[in-house]
Order: sequence, then structure tokens, then C-alpha cells
Amino acid sequence: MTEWRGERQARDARIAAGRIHAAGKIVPATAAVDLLEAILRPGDRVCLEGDNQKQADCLARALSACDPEKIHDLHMVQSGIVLPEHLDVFETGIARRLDYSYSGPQGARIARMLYGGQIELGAVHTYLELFARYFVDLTPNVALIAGVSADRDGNLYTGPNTEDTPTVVEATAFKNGVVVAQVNEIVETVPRVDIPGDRIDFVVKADRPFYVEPLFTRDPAAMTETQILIAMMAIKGIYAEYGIRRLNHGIGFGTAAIELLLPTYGEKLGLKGKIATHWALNPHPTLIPAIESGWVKQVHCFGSEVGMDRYIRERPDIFFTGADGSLRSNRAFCQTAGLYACDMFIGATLQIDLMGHSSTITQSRVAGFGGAPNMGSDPHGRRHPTDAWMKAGREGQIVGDPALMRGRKLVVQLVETFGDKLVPTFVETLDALELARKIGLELAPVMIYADDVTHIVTEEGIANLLLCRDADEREQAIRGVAGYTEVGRGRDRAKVEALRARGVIRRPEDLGIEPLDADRALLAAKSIKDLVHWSGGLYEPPARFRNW
Amino acid sequence: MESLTFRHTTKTPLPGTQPSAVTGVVASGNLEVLLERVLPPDACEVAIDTPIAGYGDVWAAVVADFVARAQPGGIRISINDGGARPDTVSLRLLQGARLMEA
Amino acid sequence: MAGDRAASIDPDALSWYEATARQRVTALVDPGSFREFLGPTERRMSPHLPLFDLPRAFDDGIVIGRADIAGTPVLLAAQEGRFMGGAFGEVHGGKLVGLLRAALDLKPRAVLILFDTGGVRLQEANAGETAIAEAMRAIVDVRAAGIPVVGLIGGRAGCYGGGGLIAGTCSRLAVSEGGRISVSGPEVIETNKGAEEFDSRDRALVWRTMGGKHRRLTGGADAFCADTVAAFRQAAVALIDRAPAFDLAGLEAEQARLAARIARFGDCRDATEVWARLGVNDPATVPGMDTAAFEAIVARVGEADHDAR
Amino acid sequence: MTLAEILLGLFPDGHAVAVRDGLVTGSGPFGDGRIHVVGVDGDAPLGIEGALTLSRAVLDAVRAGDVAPILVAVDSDSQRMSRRDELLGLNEYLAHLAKALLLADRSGHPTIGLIYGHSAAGAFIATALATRVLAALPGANPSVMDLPSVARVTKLPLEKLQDMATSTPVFAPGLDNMVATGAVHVVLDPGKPLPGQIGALIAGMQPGDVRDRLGEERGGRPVARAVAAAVADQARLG
Repeated sequence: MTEWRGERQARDARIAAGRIHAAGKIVPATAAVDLLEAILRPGDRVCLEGDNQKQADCLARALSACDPEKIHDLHMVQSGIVLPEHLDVFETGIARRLDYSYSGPQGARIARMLYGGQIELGAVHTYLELFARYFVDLTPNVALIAGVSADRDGNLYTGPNTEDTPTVVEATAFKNGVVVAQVNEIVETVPRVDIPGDRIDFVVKADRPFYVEPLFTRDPAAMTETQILIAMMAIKGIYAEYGIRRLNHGIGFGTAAIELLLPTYGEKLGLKGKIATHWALNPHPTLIPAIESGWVKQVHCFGSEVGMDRYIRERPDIFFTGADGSLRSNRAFCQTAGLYACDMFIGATLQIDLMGHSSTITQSRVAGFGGAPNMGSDPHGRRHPTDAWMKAGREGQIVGDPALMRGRKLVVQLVETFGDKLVPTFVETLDALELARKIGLELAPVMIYADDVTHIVTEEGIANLLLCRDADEREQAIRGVAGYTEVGRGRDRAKVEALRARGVIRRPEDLGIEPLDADRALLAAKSIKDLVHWSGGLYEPPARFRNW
Repeated sequence: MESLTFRHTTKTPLPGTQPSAVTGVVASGNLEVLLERVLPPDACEVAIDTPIAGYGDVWAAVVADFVARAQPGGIRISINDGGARPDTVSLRLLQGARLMEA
Repeated sequence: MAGDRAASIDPDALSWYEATARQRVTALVDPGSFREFLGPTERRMSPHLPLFDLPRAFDDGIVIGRADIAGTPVLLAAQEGRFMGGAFGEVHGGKLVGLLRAALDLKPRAVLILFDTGGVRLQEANAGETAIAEAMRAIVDVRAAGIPVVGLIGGRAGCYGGGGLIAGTCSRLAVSEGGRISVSGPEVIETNKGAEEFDSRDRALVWRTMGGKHRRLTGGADAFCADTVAAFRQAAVALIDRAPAFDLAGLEAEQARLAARIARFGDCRDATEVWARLGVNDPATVPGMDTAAFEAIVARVGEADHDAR
Repeated sequence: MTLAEILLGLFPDGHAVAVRDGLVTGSGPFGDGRIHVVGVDGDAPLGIEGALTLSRAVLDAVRAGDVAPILVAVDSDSQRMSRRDELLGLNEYLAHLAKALLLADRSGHPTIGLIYGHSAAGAFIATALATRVLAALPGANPSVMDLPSVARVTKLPLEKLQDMATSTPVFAPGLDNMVATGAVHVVLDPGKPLPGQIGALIAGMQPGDVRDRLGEERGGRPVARAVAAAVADQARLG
């Protein structure tokens, strides 16, 4: 007879084994290792919540302290490899196989471990891809998640950093998996229920609050004249040109500079209300002046940002907040919004090749993808028109019936021609290819493929790749904004001038911008302190960003 | 430290009467540019002291573009470099020329 | 109203913290009145930095000269905090010392020192240290001749090490919120005594302990400025007019002032405790206050204003 | 030499100089009158209390009006590095001590520094370097920063720095280099009686600050004097 309830029975057995270490659902931090050893089985697929920001660090420490004799060969399926413990488990044999998305701070170690064969890599995903696979072929047996507080029934308040939690729980709890949540405190009543208690099997009272990194804070004091010049060109040459209202920004200084120029330079150009009104964006502190100046209609967030809680609470017309007043973020939904409901993604990268492929990978680091490839791609499933989308579509259409034309998402790379220590941004060949060869990746880790990129903006100008009609034009358009890098100096000057005459390349002077006007005086805020003032004292920056 | 000197002939002298000007600061990723109106009106000389060796070609290209654009005839330019990127160098040169034209 | 603040941003308001030494000098004094001594074209550069493979500056990181401020003649020196951290090297120090000595001859209305320094330039440490001692002696001579020496502090390098001692020798000091005055820097204390003694990455702690507001409240500085050149100019003009003499009575008063500070605050661990004892109602709010609110607090604190220098 | 040996040498007939917590204060007979002694002993760091104790002693001497010489004897650490000292404004305390010594000098008290051990940074500036003449005894070790620390900050190899130190006195620690820069006027001969040597220093005191001239003559500070003089020249020409 066919067994239809094997998974369910296995789950019941795990829960029963775990209950020994719990009072109801509540487990003290000191018993976390015992709990995990009771509910885990060798070879399990485990999601150890490591988001872009929020980390289930108490459970990560517990997992890495498990006995490898008992718990081994786990298959980790999590978006972020962020904490040292996330990799420690592969060194001890507790885990063997890995499918993940982003590994910022651990990028160098993960490269070494991949190279040394300590990690059996499934794939490096984008966020949406990995989330999708949670529901198809990477469904977790056990999810170890993090929240701010829970009640005794397991009702969970994630705090403003909801991030990946609902997605992870959805996939685990409804497919016979076990969900363990670490919380900072057990309360009588949670401020709001982000995850209903019947989806949470165990609640571990963490020994200290979970760790959150202020990833999206860019100090205006560090912004350079070059970044300001690039931002001016982007605003005038792209935002205004296409009338971009719905957008996503990357986390670099260039886009932060754009945010700070909206209330000054943007205002002067008369663009208020015409651009940058609806956002899929984390709550960047540098967006505060634009919000306060009435530029921004609404913002949906992937996660939150350290120090922004009070400000967000006082601006519910702008942000998505719960009945309790605090931010409700959601990475899966916001990524979807960025993919389908935004007309532009604009962000930075470390390397761009002659065709426009880009990568943030260097030879010694596997940083992963995160969400940029989702935002930075043209969604072929999109069917609703906007002026911006249609204009880009028209520019990009080379052949075919105009009646059957579809729009294009703008995918803009905003880069300085040289990075730190005079490392060129423009290269003949991406380091990612060499890395893929070295560690045997089937797919080279390209962040944004050339066919998705529509514009490249550097301090030398804007290259509109939509208007390029063949590979040679494309190459010369890229060389033509690549400044004094070897790629830039290798340009065909005549062809570049011809492209400029056609408007494929536009220099600052073509846009009516005087480079010498790119001054820090244009920034709506020149320091973190200015941002605090703009916020009316509601923004509370972390100590390391203060100079008062 | 590496020292580089480039000499160019210009079509016109740099306008203005300002005898000298200085812009920028010697700091990491930045540079100091000193401009002096001491050369014949069709001559321009740019002397660079940089702690980062091996970028002579880039300096040559940056200087050539600047000379072509600003026509800084009569000007001797001295640069103390702190490891600035080429775009910063271009910007400072243009800022310096503007100060001399004042 | 959303939007109204954007219109009020004045791009001409030059931030002292952001400005270079040259920009500060130019904007501080009466337009067109600045005459530089040993300017960049003279190329009085460090003879020592090339040995360390380090780039030099044409002015060795200090701009000196004469100018008028509000119509009265002054001599002034401005350190460039971004070049070698504004540190004292041989030429840098020699220029400041020479300027102070020249004051005895020229008898300007005042000497202004625009501090922006991490202290001694390590590559020229002995020369820097000695120059600091020479500068302090020269300041005392200038003050004794009845010429006020006024320090202005609000640059990104702060006023550290020997710079802090020179500042303590001046007749008057004006400071902004961003300005820091201290002998040992946070990193130095942390390196020598550990992060438990001083966590240098806790920047709020750094500014609470050494920053402009704390110095102003406790009488370590005589004026508090918003971070604009205009505010520093206003403060400088005012301070010149009420500079104390350099004499035994003044130093006896300073002795008493400093002794009283130890007696009153010697057991405080944190600046907020000091501020509470000074009568500040909600000391935790001090760092977040704007200039006007802070000035109102200062006006109620007796220790802030004195002639005991 | 130790402080006790120095005091014995200076005051063979006894003295009233006390050392408490590394702080030296008091006086002893000297020539026809007395000499005041202040200082730091035992490689002690100089903090706010110490600076205030010493400045009190100096101001007392000035107030006494006897124009007796003041000897500043130094074997100190650097300034005391602590959160509390900086919270309370160490820069004001050290500057106050230096000002007290400079006032004493202006008031007719010959001030003589005597470095017989270590001293560094703010403590050195506030004490020995605030005197009119600074003498040293062999074995003294003034420094701004030791070479390994310089190597760490400048990111240069220690061996290279040690090599450079032999030819470039401007940055390297040690007595010889401080003599070369002019900060230390003279090195005393421990074999000869101290009172005579100190007396000679007092008798030979010159007006003004001669340190940059000494540094130029001795090659340890090749350009400082000329720079200062050029400033004065340009200032006069206006």
C-alpha cells in the first residue's frame, strides 16, 4: 500500500524528540544544541536564516556546535552566507552541500573552501531563484529563523527586518518541515503577528539580540565630486529623459549621491513629481531629504536599515508598516516588485567587459548575486506599459513590426572608470570567467548580462546601448565612456565621435552639465548629521557613523 | 616616487592675468595642482611627482586631453600627486585653469 | 511643509569641516585682503618626506600670511588637515613659528591659528615636537606683548597631540561641533590601553569626550560655532575683542579653574555625567542639539565663560 | 644618573626636594640663593593631577618673587593616556604647566630643563621643552615614538628605518637626535660637579629661542630656522 504520510510522521517524530528540551514551544538558549541534535537528521536540507541583514546567529552558533557524529552531511539552502559559523559547519562535516545566493563578507573564505573541495556547491542563485526552488526542489526539512519576539504559542514578531522569513516558513511549515525561531525576547503579546504561531514549532530565547549589519548607510561625507558629476548626468540624461518614476537603486555611493541631489539639482531642473516617486528600496538614510522634500510617494522595502525605525514609524504614508507602526519588509515581494513593477534598476558593479557583461566577482572572492540580477534584468513576462518602458522599447527595437514591439526595462550601470587603488572598472575579460574555470563552475558568475544592460554612466559620459546597432558599435560605445582605462584608451576615436554625434554617447557638455559645477555643495546632506537634521531627529545612526 | 614631465605646444595662451593658482590637496586619492604663468604663450609644461609608479601612459593621455581642451599656453603646471585617479586629475587641472582665467 | 527646506539650502555656505585650509583662509578674511607668506610657488617643501617615498605639498600643509578681518589687520596660519593629517613637520612648524615671531615686529591686532592637526608628523617627529615647543614659547611672547592669539578648531583632523597643547596656550579658542581637542587620540589610547579603556570606533563616545560641545561646556573653548566659515569669522572677531592678558593673575585663575574641574568632575566616567553636574537637564540630548539650542544651554553654565587662560 | 644621584650632586649639603607619586617638587641651596626643582621621576606618565601639582609649584615660585632658577628634572613616560584625562581636558593642564614655566622665565627665573631618563610626547613638551635651556645627562632617552611603532605607522620595514635613522636625525628617537635638532642644548658631563655646569648654563643664557639655530648648526633640523626667518622677512616687506 502506498504510504502518503511518511513525511508527516517523520516530522511528528522530530517534534516529539525536540519537545524533551522544551517547555511547550519554548527552549532556553543553553538547550539549543540539544534541540537541534534532536530534530535534525543526517542529510537534511536546512535553511539557516541568513538574510541580507538579519541573522539567526544564536541558532548558527548552536548548529556549528552540534556533534558531527550525530549531525552531518546537511544540505544548506539559505540566501546569505554571512557569519563565520555558516562556513564552519562545512569544515566540521556537519554540512556538505550548499545552495545559496549571497556571501558578501565571507566571499574570500567561500572561494577558498570551494577551491579546496570542502563545499559541494549546488548553485549560486539570485534571491528569487532560490526562493522559487524552496517550493520545487530545495524545500527545507528544517528552518532555523530569527525574529524580535514571540509569545508562548509561537506567534512571531520579526521586527522591521521581516526579510526572507515568511518565504522560508511558508516553504518549510507547509511541507512537513520543522521550524525553529530564535527571538530576542518571549512576550505575553507580540506587537504584531508576522508569522502565525501554528507555523512555528520551537522558540529559542537567544542569549543576545540577533545581529543586523547597517548595509545601506552611505555617509554623505565620503561622496566625491566625481560621484556627484555622475549622479548629475544620470538625473538629467536618464531619469528626466525617460521620466523614470518607478525604480530601484543599488547600494553604492553613486546612487546615494542621486538620492541626495534630488531635492537640490533635481528641484532646479523642475523634476519633482516627474521622476523617482515610487520605489522598491531598502530604507536608505540618504533618501530622507528627498522624502522630506516631498519627492517620494511610496517605498516598499526588502529589509530595513539600522537606525531608521523611528523615522519609518513617523512616515507611514511613505513606507509599508504594520498596525503596530513598525516597518514590514519582505524580500520576496520586494524583489518581485523590483523585477516587474519598476521601470529602472540603477546600480554599480566592479567590472564591465567590452560587451557590457558585468560582475562583482574578483579572482579571490565569490560574493554571490543577491538581488541585483533580478532587478537588473528585463522581465519578458511584463505586460503593462509605461512611458519609460515604451520609450526604451522603441529605442531598442532594431527590426520587426512596431505594432508588436514590447517595452524595455532600463538597466543602468553607474560606475567610475577606476575603482579603489586605481583598479580599472572596464576590462577585456571578466575575472569571473577565470574564477569559474578555477573552481569548476558550470556557469560563469555574471551579475548582469550584456543583453540586459541598457545604459552605462561614467564620469566621462553616458553610453546608451539600446541605440547600438551591432557588436562593434556596442564595444566602441563602452570604450567611449571608459575614461583612461586601457579599454578606454583603446577606443577608435572617429567611431566614438560618430556615436556621440548620434547621441549614443553623451558627454557632460552634451547634457548641458559643466563638470566643474559638480560640487559637494549640491548635496542635500553633506554628513550623517545633516540626515539626522532632515529627519527631525528621528533617524538614529549607529555610533560608527557619527561625528558628534 | 616617480617624476614625469610633459611638454606641449598650444594654439593659444590661456586667457586671464592671474600669475599663479593652486587647487586640490595632497591626500590619498587626491592631488595638488600648482599653475604658474611663466612660460612663452604657446608653451605648456606639466611636471608630476607621484608615489605610484607605472602610470606614465595614463598621465600622458590625461595631460594631452587637458592641453587640447584648455589650451593652457604660457602655463607651467606642477603636480604633487597623492595617488589620484585620472578623472580626479582631469577635474583638478580644469579647476586650476579656471582659477587662472579668473 | 515638505519641500520648504530644500529651498533654504545655500550652496554658498561653506562648511568649515569640508573646506580646505586655503578655502577657509580666503573666506574667513575680508575679500582680497590675504597676502600669503612662503606661498606654494616658493616650493618650501619638506626635505624629509622623499626619504619615506611620500608625496610632498608645496606649502607643507600650512598656509600663513596677513589679512584684514572686519577691517583690522591680523596674521593667520591655517593647517591643512588632509595633508599628512595636518601634522607638524619641520617646514610646517617653522612657518608657524616664523609667523608668531613676526607678530612681535608687526604688532597685528591678533594672530589667528586655524588648527587642523593630528599632532607631530612621525617622519619628522623630532623637528615637529621641537617646533611645537617653539610655537608655544612664541605664543606666550606674543600674548605678553598684548596681541591676542585666537585658535579656530573645526577641521576633520581635529586638534590633537602637540596641537592640543598649542591650543591650550592660546588666548581664546572657537570650536564647532565637529572640532575635537585632545592630547592622545582615541586610537592611541585604545592601542596602548585597550578597547575597554577607549573604544575608538564608538564615534559618539569620541565626540562626547573630546568634541566641541564638551569643550565649550567645560570652558575648554570660549565660543561655539555652527560649521560655517561665516560663523567662525564672527566668533574670531568677537574673541579678539575679549582676549585675556597673559600674566600671573591669569595663570593663577587658570590654576584655580583647572583644580576646581578635577574636584567637581574628577569621578565622572562619561561626559554626560559632567554635563549633568553642570546643570544640563537632559544631558543625553546635548549631542543632538542644534547650535541655537546648545548656545542656550551654554548660557546657563557658569564654567563655560572665563578669563582664566 | 638617578634622581637621587642628581640631587646629591646638586645639593651636597642637603635639600628640600620631595618625590611623591613620581612628581618632583621642592628646592635646595644654590649659589648665593636657592634653586627650585620640579619634575617627573621614574618614567611616570604625566596626567591632569600631576601637571597641576607641578604648575602650582612653579606659580608659587613666581609669586615668591625671588627670581631663583627653576630646574625641571625629567624622567617621564608620555602624557597619561586615558579616557578620564582627555575627558577632563588634559591639553589644558599640560599647556597650563608649560605656560607657568614660560611665565616664570619671562618673570626673571632662569628655567633649566634636565632630562636624565625617558620622556615623550605631551609630557616632554609640557616640561623639559618649556624651559629656556634644556640639558641632558648621558643615557637620557627622549623620544616621540619608538622605531617599531614608527615602522607600524609608516608601513616601512624596521631595518630600513634603523638604517635611515643613522643618517636622518629628524625622525629617530634618542638623545643624539634630539641634540641634533636643537631641542636639547647641551649634554652634561656626569663626571664633573653639576652645580658648576648648571650655573654655567644659567650664566650663558641667551635671549630668544635659539633652538632652531642650534638645529641648523648641528644639521638635525636643516631648514626650520631659514623658513622662520624667511617668514619674518616676507612679513616685514608685507
